[in-house]
Amino acid sequence: MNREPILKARGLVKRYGRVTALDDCDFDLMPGEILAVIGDNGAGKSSLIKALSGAIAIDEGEITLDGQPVSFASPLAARDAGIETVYQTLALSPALSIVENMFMGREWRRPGLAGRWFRALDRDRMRAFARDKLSELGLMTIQNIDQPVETLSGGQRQGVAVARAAAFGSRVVILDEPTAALGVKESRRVLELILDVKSRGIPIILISHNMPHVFEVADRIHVHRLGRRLCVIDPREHSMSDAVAYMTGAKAPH
Amino acid sequence: MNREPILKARGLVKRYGRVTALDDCDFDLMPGEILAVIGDNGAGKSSLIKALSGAIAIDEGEITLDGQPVSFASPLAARDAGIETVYQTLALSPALSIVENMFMGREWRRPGLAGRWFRALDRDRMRAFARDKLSELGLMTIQNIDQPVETLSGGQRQGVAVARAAAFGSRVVILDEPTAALGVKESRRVLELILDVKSRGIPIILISHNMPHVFEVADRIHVHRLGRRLCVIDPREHSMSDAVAYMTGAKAPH
Amino acid sequence: MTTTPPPPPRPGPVSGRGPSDFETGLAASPQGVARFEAPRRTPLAGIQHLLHATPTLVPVIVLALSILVFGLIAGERFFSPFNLSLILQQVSIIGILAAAQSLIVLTAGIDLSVAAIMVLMSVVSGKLAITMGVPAPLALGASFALGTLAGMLNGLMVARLKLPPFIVTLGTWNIFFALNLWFSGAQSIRSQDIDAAAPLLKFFGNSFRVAGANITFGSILMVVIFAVLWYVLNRTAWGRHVYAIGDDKAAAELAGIRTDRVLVQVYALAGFICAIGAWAAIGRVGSISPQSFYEGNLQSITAVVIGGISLFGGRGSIMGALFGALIVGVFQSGLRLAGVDVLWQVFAIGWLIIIAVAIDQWIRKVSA
Amino acid sequence: MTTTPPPPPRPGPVSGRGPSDFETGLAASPQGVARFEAPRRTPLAGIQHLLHATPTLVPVIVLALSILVFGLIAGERFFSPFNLSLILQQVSIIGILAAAQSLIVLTAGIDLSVAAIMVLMSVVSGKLAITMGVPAPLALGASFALGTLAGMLNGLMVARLKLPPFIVTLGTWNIFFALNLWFSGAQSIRSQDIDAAAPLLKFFGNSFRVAGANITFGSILMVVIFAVLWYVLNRTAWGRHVYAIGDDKAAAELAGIRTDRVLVQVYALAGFICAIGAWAAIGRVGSISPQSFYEGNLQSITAVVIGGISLFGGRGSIMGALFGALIVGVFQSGLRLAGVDVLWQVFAIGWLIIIAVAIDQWIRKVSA
Amino acid sequence: DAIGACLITKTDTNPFFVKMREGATAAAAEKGITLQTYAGRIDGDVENQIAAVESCIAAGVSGILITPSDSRALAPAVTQARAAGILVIALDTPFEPADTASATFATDNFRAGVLIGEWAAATLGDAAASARIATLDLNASQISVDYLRNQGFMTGFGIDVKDPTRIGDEDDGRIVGSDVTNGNEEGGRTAMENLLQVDPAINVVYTINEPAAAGAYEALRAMGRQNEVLIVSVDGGCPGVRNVAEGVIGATSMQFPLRMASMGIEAIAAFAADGTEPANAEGLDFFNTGVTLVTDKPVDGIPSITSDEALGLCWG
Ligand SMILES: Nc1ncnc2c1ncn2[C@@H]1O[C@H](COP(=O)(O)OP(=O)(O)OP(=O)(O)O)[C@@H](O)[C@H]1O
Ligand SMILES: Nc1ncnc2c1ncn2[C@@H]1O[C@H](COP(=O)(O)OP(=O)(O)OP(=O)(O)O)[C@@H](O)[C@H]1O
Ligand SMILES: [Mg+2]
Ligand SMILES: [Mg+2]
Repeated sequence: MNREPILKARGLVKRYGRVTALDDCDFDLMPGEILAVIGDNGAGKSSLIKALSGAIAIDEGEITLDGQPVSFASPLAARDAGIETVYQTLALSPALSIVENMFMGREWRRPGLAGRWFRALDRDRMRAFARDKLSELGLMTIQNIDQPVETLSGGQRQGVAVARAAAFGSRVVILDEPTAALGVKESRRVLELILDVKSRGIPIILISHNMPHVFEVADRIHVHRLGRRLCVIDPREHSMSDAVAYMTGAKAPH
Repeated sequence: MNREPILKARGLVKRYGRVTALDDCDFDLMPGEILAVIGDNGAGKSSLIKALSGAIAIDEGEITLDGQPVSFASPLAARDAGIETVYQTLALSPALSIVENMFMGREWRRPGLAGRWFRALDRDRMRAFARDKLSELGLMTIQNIDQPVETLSGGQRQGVAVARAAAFGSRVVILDEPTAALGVKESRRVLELILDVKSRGIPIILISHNMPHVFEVADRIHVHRLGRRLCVIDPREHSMSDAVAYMTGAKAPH
Repeated sequence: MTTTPPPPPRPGPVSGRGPSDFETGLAASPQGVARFEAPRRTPLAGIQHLLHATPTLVPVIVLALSILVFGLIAGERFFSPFNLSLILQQVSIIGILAAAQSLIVLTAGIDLSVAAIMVLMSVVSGKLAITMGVPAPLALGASFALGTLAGMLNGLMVARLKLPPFIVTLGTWNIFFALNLWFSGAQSIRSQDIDAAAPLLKFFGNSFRVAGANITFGSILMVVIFAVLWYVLNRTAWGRHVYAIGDDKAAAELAGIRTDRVLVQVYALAGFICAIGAWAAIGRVGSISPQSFYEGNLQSITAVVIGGISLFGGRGSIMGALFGALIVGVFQSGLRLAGVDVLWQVFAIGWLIIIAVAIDQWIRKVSA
Repeated sequence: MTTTPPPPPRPGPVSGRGPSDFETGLAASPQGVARFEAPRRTPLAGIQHLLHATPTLVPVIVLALSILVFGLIAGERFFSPFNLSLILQQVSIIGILAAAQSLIVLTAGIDLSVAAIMVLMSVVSGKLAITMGVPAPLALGASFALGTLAGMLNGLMVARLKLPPFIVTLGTWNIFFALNLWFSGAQSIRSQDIDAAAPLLKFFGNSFRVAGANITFGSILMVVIFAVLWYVLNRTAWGRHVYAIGDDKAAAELAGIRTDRVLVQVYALAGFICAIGAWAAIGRVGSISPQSFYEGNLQSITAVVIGGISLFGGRGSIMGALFGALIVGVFQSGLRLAGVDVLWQVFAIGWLIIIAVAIDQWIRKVSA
Repeated sequence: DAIGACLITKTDTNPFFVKMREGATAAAAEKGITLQTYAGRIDGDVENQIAAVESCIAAGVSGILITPSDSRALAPAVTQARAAGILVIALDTPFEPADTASATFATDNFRAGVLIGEWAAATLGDAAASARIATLDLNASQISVDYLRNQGFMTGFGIDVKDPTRIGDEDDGRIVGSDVTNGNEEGGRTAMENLLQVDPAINVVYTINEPAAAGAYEALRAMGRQNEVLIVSVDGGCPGVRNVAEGVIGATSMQFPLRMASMGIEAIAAFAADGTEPANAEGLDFFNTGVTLVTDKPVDGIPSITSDEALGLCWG
């Protein structure tokens, strides 16, 4: 573990009025790993990954990607740098179709005049790509790739969001509680997707309250408490009850 | 188990356009028990409890409470009959205070003229009652009982919703995925609340995707699949993997 | 600190009844809430915070400031008790409409038809009492009933047909406007004719003098309406339900509120208030004019908005609308006395709307 | 069916890496989606379903029906190519405003200032070209630039200051109206003067005849604007972003759309379209009147709403607004030719608004 | 085939136009002409009037009677109608230029103003030199009726009006100020109150029309000054005339919408019969349908009729 972190943050601070969501927080993500982030409700996990993905502006601190200092002004900037995020709220547009949601903000234009001058979308190519990606990730049950996202079940929506991140994330994929509202079967599917992404060499940040899931897939666990990183533990060396004790403040890490 | 069910439903049907959410569904809740309802995403669990609590109008079927046929036109009607529900979406008004939310729709008026003629609310009495109930249920961390619900954390909000149901539910308390977004500590607190309500002799319907939780607290488990009750199992006689296999259709119940 | 090792898991198919093993560590976890030291605040942020805690203060301060500024510009003429009471008198009708509008805006609706209902009802009571010779109390009673009905019509379409309030009231605005022209034949009823046949209709035009100020009954009526509504909205269950509906209708429904019924009641009450406003308007204008208050709908919304009531519903105090109406009145009177053209008055009101709401937004930006 | 017993759980502190034991049963679960037989439908529900699948059809059908009905009532005068082309001509300006309005409504906004921008811009180009002698193309260019700027002002306040569009544009409506009166001195510019100094300004008043119909360039302009906007909204990334923002702004933001920038662009584009509308309006009216189109704001909203574009944003086709404008035009023309009083025309439009939206709501009630 | 005619008024909310329509309808019935009537929704509603003209052309009528909402903006549509061989007669409000229409039957609004101005000055006598004058006008747009009446009043009163198409550019010290009323009672009252705040000593009030005058009177009465102020107005509606009788309004200039309408219909009938076009009054670019001063306190040198006589002639 003496490689350089691919994504690193030092001294992040984010305040919401009287609440300090991030309080001098550090963070490291190593290449190729699945890093789980666990912590109580309100510990600041979502704030942390929003800071990393450019969704909120931090008050203090610095972030480096592959050793280069970065400062993302928007989720788009982070995405252009190869960081894909599945937010807790999914960030899908309910009335738009699956394809449109997958390509939102990075649409492909047609080649030649139509694309260059008339900025026409290459809908066929996007459709084919989206279908490929969904199939690749085992989401075969979606029959119509043009159907609006609002007609999908909660599990299918999660699937689309994860598929989008998996398809386009070239450097880092971030998942914020991807299985919160999912059933046993659907959760399992998402975990498989995560392992699949990892097998393609892309590192993943996974936020979850589900300890068995975390201990199943994570390579390292970042324990978040009161807005900062309390410790990083290795799931093979610590028990779930240790992790829970750390994150709830019942026990101090050594 | 040859007592009469306190809440019974037979042949419930609920259609949403092309989707059949409830498809000739039966249901029984015995007095004093915790009944868990499990099933895939979209199996129709929420639809079932919405039908029982008057939140949706069923297309066919009948419901009896304590042997009496009932037909609730609104959640209020069900509530007046003593059925309290914590919906998946919580049903709290963010800008209103904790007390106001707890008493929403069943406010206490002042005694005498002020209450009878001017319909003045008895705010002191409601405040005292709400504080009592929250303390009783261990939600001591809420400092200001008049603070708007939107300033509470997700876990605290769940707590308020559960406290409301526990305080007022006289016949049945229904909880739809009360721990979905909660952390380990917060989930534990909610489970304790549930056991506390049960100890007061009030039967509870608990919907959850968390098998360990379900197997920990439930007396019986209603397995829901494709809009109907597949079977009811006893958690002491079946394993979690059986339950999962039944609800996902991997295995048929005997 | 030493930890007890978790109990060994029970074997196989029969699942454990009790917390999962990994939860044993929970017992010792602290039970308090997290606390952070408050960050140092700039003075500006401090003010922002103070105002955030008491949002109703904002329109009051804006009102006080604008009275002060115009007092300085336009001098003592502006400051005289008489002029201040005159402003009160001039805003009374729009104020009453704003009270009705507030109710609806609090439910996350909007009513483009308030002024149309009011004008129609003043024509109805006038026609009945003066042209048709119906006794004045009866004529007024009829106008109250019809006003309530008109509001209820809006409410039924909003609550039962689930149509957006903007559209419903855009439609009924046209409808009431047409009915008004048809029923009145576009004819005003003269002040003297009202005096002769039904002086009761001009009741709210009466006034008394206190320390140089000339207080009309209409001004008092406006204040009383706001006071009563404030009480109803803040001290009765029904009022809290109105807020709950504006806040999150689906949640209110699930919490056991008959949202549709309350909505219809809100619109009906607004219609009733408009009908009372119609009575007051007869007193204020002196005659009954089917052509007055054409812009009253938008003016009432302006007052509500300047008063800090959120168009998204559920937030703001009805008293804000009173102050909002007064702020507009003070502006108009002040600019008038300072000799500013009507043109630039319109211009100033435009900016006033935007700036007032921008300030409001800025204040609300702090989290509690 | 036999079940393999789950593997014994691993002991103590070191947690297992692999699925929990209870998930072993999953392997055999079916992978298809649930299917239910479709319930039998009443014919009415069948129609409802058909229309639900293709919502743009609704305004088209309403349009066809109203043409038919008025054709029957008002006879062949109504049906003549000349009259039909006349309707097209008459709705062209409100149609163009409705195109601008649609853009904004699709982002879940509303613009009360479109007509005010348009009138202001027609005055600007007229004043520049005729009174100040600026060459006509330059004067038009200036009005386009200023119109875009005016829209951008709205957009900046909506996007950057996060003010509700209703309030921003209520404010700027007043502001633009005042500027218009000030700049024009409330004076119309005469047709003859335009002909003499800058006939280019009246370009869109030109027309040609086809089979008895009299088609003005302005009508064609309107259709072209709608066609271009349809293409932009449906076939370019920017257009899909507009829909995404109206659908769920927060989600669009997180999905990587620069929502604020797109919003400002939408308002600026709307302002630009209003400026084009100003040019067309000069051709249509023949002269430049600072007092015209006072009700254009609400009329454009009416057209958008009748055309089935949701005021909550993100849903509906821009073509709906075109049909919406035409429906209103057909109604007005039909009622006029049938000899109905203006009064009752207003009355009828009021009901038209409500009924059109009620039908739309009814159709959307089916789930897909 | 019956002769067709159109009447297009500014609005149908104003009793003036309502009366005009009644007159036209009666005259048309008498002459066997089929009459279609149109109106804008609010004052200044140019586009609806254009649409109405177009509908009339499409309907193939012989003549159009129109009160233009904007005397310049409607010119092109009217020119088009005349090109189609239709007789277009402007009622009440002249076009600019007036020969846009075939003929104009109108009140001389400037003259109407002059009459009440002269009457007010004569009534005040020597006090006119120190009068405190308020003018209550229509709206911020200053359309032609608005400035013609206002500037006529000032001219009659003996004030230098500077630009005769501009209200408010006068520098005569006797003028306290002006405010807008939208021509209705509510606006009249508020405007009067505002101006009284500027100068409580106001003793002459010009009003754009009688509803505004009624509103102004209420404001004055509320302040107990109704007997010290001279209110003059223009219109001649029956409520206004009754207000003259009761001393609310000192004098008003009466106009004759019924006459305008019936004369218009007659002209169309004549045109349809043999193509004769009506001729304007000599020295004017319109056919003056007359204004008459109505007052119960006549002054020498200004012909007037009493309110009693006027009640027989009034409209609305
Ligand atoms: N937009 C916001 N405005 C104000 N406070 C906020 C905002 N977003 C987050 N917070 C506060 O910041 C703190 C951290 O929130 P955050 O969402 O990061 O927690 P979390 O660890 O993701 O919790 P959870 O597990 O419940 O998702 C909380 O106290 C929360 O109330
Ligand atoms: N208001 C609605 N309109 C249309 N379809 C609906 C509606 N509510 C539920 N459904 C559909 O009915 C089916 C059952 O939904 P329900 O919410 O009852 O499932 P659930 O078992 O509670 O799922 P979850 O575990 O995800 O909460 C789903 O297919 C869902 O899409
Ligand atoms: Mg979170
Ligand atoms: Mg559910």
